[in-house]
Amino acid sequence: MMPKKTVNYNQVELMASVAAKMLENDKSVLVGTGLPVLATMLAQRTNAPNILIMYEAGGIGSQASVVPVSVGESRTFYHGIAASSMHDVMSALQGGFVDYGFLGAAQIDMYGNINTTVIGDYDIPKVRLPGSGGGNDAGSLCFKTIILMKQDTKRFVKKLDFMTTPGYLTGPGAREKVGLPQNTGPYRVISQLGVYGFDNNTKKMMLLSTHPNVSIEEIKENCSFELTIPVNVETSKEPSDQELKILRQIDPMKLVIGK
Amino acid sequence: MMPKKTVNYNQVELMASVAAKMLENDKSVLVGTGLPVLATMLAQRTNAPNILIMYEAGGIGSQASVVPVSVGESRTFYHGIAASSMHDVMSALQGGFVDYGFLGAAQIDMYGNINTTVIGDYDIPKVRLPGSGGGNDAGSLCFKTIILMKQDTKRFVKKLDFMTTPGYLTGPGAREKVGLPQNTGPYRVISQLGVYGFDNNTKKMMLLSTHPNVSIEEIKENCSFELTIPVNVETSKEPSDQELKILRQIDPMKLVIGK
Amino acid sequence: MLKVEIIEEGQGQLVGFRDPDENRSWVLDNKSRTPEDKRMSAQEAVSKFIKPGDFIASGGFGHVRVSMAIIYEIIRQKKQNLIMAGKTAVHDIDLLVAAGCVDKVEVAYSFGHELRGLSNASRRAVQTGKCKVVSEISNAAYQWRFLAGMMGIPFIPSRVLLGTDTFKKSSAKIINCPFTNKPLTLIPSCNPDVAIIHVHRCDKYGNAQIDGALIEDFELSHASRRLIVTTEKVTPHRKTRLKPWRTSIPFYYVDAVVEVPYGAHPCQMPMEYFFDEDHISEWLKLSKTDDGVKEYLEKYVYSVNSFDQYLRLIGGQRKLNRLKKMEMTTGWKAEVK
Amino acid sequence: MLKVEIIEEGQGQLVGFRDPDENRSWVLDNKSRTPEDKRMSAQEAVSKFIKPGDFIASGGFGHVRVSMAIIYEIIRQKKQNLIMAGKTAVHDIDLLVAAGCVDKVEVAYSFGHELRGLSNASRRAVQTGKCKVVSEISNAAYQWRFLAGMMGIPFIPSRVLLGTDTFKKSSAKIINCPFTNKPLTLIPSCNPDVAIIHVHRCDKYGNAQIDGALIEDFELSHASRRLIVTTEKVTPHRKTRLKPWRTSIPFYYVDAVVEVPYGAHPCQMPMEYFFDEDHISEWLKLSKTDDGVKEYLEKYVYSVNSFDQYLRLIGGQRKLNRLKKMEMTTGWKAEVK
Repeated sequence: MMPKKTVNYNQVELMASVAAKMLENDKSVLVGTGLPVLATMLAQRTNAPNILIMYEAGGIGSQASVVPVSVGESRTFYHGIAASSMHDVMSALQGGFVDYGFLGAAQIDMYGNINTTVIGDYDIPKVRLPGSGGGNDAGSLCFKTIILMKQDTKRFVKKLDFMTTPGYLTGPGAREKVGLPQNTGPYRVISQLGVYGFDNNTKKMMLLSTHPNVSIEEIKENCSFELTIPVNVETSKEPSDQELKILRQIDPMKLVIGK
Repeated sequence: MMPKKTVNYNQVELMASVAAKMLENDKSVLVGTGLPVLATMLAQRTNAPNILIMYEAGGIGSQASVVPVSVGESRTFYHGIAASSMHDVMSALQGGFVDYGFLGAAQIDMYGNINTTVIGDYDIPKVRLPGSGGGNDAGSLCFKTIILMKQDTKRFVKKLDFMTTPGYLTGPGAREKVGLPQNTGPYRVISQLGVYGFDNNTKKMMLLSTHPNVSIEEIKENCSFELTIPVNVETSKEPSDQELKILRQIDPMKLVIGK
Repeated sequence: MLKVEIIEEGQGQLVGFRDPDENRSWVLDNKSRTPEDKRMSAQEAVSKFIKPGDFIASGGFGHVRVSMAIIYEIIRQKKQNLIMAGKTAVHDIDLLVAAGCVDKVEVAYSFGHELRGLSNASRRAVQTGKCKVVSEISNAAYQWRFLAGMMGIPFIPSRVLLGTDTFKKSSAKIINCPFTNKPLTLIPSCNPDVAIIHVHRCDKYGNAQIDGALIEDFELSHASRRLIVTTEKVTPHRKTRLKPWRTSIPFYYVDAVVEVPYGAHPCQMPMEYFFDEDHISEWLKLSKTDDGVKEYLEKYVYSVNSFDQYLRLIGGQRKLNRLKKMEMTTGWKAEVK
Repeated sequence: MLKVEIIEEGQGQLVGFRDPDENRSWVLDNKSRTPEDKRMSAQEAVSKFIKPGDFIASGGFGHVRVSMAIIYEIIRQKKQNLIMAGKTAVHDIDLLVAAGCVDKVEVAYSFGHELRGLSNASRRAVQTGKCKVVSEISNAAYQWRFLAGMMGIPFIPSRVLLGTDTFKKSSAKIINCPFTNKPLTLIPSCNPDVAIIHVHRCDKYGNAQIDGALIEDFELSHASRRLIVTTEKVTPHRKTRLKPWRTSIPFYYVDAVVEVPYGAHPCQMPMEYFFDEDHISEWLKLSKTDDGVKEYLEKYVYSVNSFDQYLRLIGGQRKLNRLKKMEMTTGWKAEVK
């Protein structure tokens, strides 16, 4: 759902801008192709010039001027810190060297658990999706994961068709109980409608901000589970002209932004 | 004990020559510095030109013209196949890519178990030796290990002060029972007096050949355990002039051969 | 003494797993330590080393440094009932499933084309039951399967998969760790029957160099039983010996060396040539229907005899020069090499 | 379901082991992801990062590529009660034990000088109880301790140590494998407090390149809590970015960058300079007695302020040039680089 009044940006640009602002400088982030890399490269050019970009196939610290098309391609290590291996990057991830991780999802539940494997019955799927990829790894091992996804009632669901990647599982303490590393889990969810965090006590998804021109009603209408909605909800910042300019520079073919 | 009549070689040269002849062409061998590398480089220049030399620190397929001083030094990968890592070489070893391995020892027992850790009591040692090094790894994982060591009653012992590296442990089936890889174990022992193998049924050490001018009596006098002595015992071949020439070429400083 | 227990076992099929002793014995009997001239054609390599029912794994990652020359040859030879490692397998697996060569997959990432969207053909095959997903896993866990396979050990512990359906459909197990007493995932090793890896240069014996990230090809090449290396060019053996630290795949892991310039097309060869987006798009469009799949395979695979002929069909040297130029201008410059 | 049991536990002291969660949390709090100028003197690096009681590990192997500049500095600063990884530790551990800095060792290979014979000083210290061997291990198992440490997992399975006294004195455990039901050694991970690694070149942030075999320094550098890198030279940052595949230690693992030309002397720096056999011999002779040890340390360590002064004592540039020449002529030729 697009913002109602005419704006000079699209949903992808808005989400990239919102995500970029979440990244802190001097932190590391595991990035996948598409929106995550767009957001991270924007952050690298604005609020987080020292952000350490890691790609799962081995590219570390890329200074590419244009978004890589694939997680494994040569721009992921262009003028980089290292061009090593998945073993190296995944070990760094498991060892605690990666602060942020981005995830996409086809379905999410109130605890931030996500599905990227299958829609419908597992054995006779309605839609077979690509599976975990590095998603389960990022969701298990990054200190803070940020989920970027479209929001509607079929995607923000009460019960996932398949739990590919762990969020907070069944609630407080559940991650630690199954053996996942301490102090990890979903940090933010960014949809085309708003930004969500997780309540510290319940680990349930909580609205943090609505995007410009989006009402809380719309947020609720597009969510199948009960969303925690605090008294004060902010409005997400619109992307600045400068940000939009940068986004269009780093994605000149509009591969991610869309045409 | 030196051969009694005057010969144009010393014990090290004799042992290197005997060991070299055991190596087959087109096989791989894990080599340590000293006598093993001398023997292997001799084999590389005589009966086994394609022998694949592996050093535990990562040097593979070296074509050095002179013996390396250390297992990790640059000559271990001089014009080599790879200069990688201990992880790589030890993985190849564990994965079954290494046919032969050389071991040295301070003590050996009748099952080919060896000690390179301590002489005397473990806690208050008479002599503290270097420990396993890569010895336990080679002895556990190579298909065939060749042990090169001095022989006397204090070295060929009934009971080791410490079992650093497994031979056949307590006899047939014992290696497999403790979980060591199948079809591995000591293949030959070469001392300054003779060459030994292991009886297939008992896994006990068995005399195969005596070195030139060494009597079976001498062999027995210099061994504290009961040695299997078959009816037919061969005499080890003396190093040829050509072999001696090569040995002195590859060890021009006589670092291994001795002065 | 702490008690160790198996807390849970994944119910996925355990594919590509070998008892380490059994694999050692296979290696002893079958992997030659002799430096032999292993150069052969793609046709010979595939017919010699890929058998029906084999478990195969493809090097590179997604659309990057994939040995497409061998993928096309497998299709041309109509190999069947292959099981494939879906280790971020994209274009390769899509084609192999579409062509009916692969009918079982262990999935970390498959049936997608990253940014370019979902695969049409292989997804359809899964949704209609023609291709079966035998188990699920993650990317990290998959490459650790190869690490364990390379190391000759039955498993690698890890902290992924825990608490999810991905674990339930995997072939991993969860125990409580004997050192920490916390739950820990044990990821079973994998020694594929055949791996297919495209490299920048390789000598006739198989000593191979890769530029840029190794991705998981160091582990995969060392873990595989048979290894087909395709290479942009065959370099003199003496030259590979001059910089032994650049060799990431030594010859004794390699069974076939196939010289195929542009052998990754339409995928990217880092610092050599860019993705051929036109060709990938053509496939993505045609693969929307079974008829389209047939049309594609007929045109680009069955009716050509070699990769050279295929390269002429996709636009020949002119197109390839453009892809080379794109790779240099969109990222790497010639001086960097 | 198969029953898993701990079959046997080694009785050696478990040193350098961290619960992976505890280590992650330490890494989060202490390892900066900021590219900062980390250049400092050996003196500063040692005083800042090495504390009494620390578990330390030295890179390289035997007399090859060891950061002797830091070893001498540790002695000069009279650090005490250090525990050391005897991972084919030779000259370094011999000096540190002789000087009374290290009094506990986990031994894979220690107290020897490879071909040059047994160590006199450190052996004496063990035989008289001044230095205690807290556990035994093998070379393969030791580097896998670092691999597990780097991977953030509590152990790596292996098939070494089984059936021996080395196992009994180790900190490993044997279980029956949940996949094969065969006995399997579990080697505990190791995250040393400090590692000390000498490299060929490194930029000011710590992005380091090593020529030749990496030995176990890839794993060790990634596993260590603190990492002091000494380097033959500091190279411009932009230059290290041009060949990112040559960087084996990225900056975020590094805490100090110390520029020390000839910093491995009297050890070999592969393709740079040869072993100084004269100096090693001098030490081996002097270290036969406690008085000789004192004499050596007084002359080469306590009475000099820096590694430069030490280099003058051992023969200065003339000697160093000879060692450079020897390395080139005995093996590598300049053109190879």
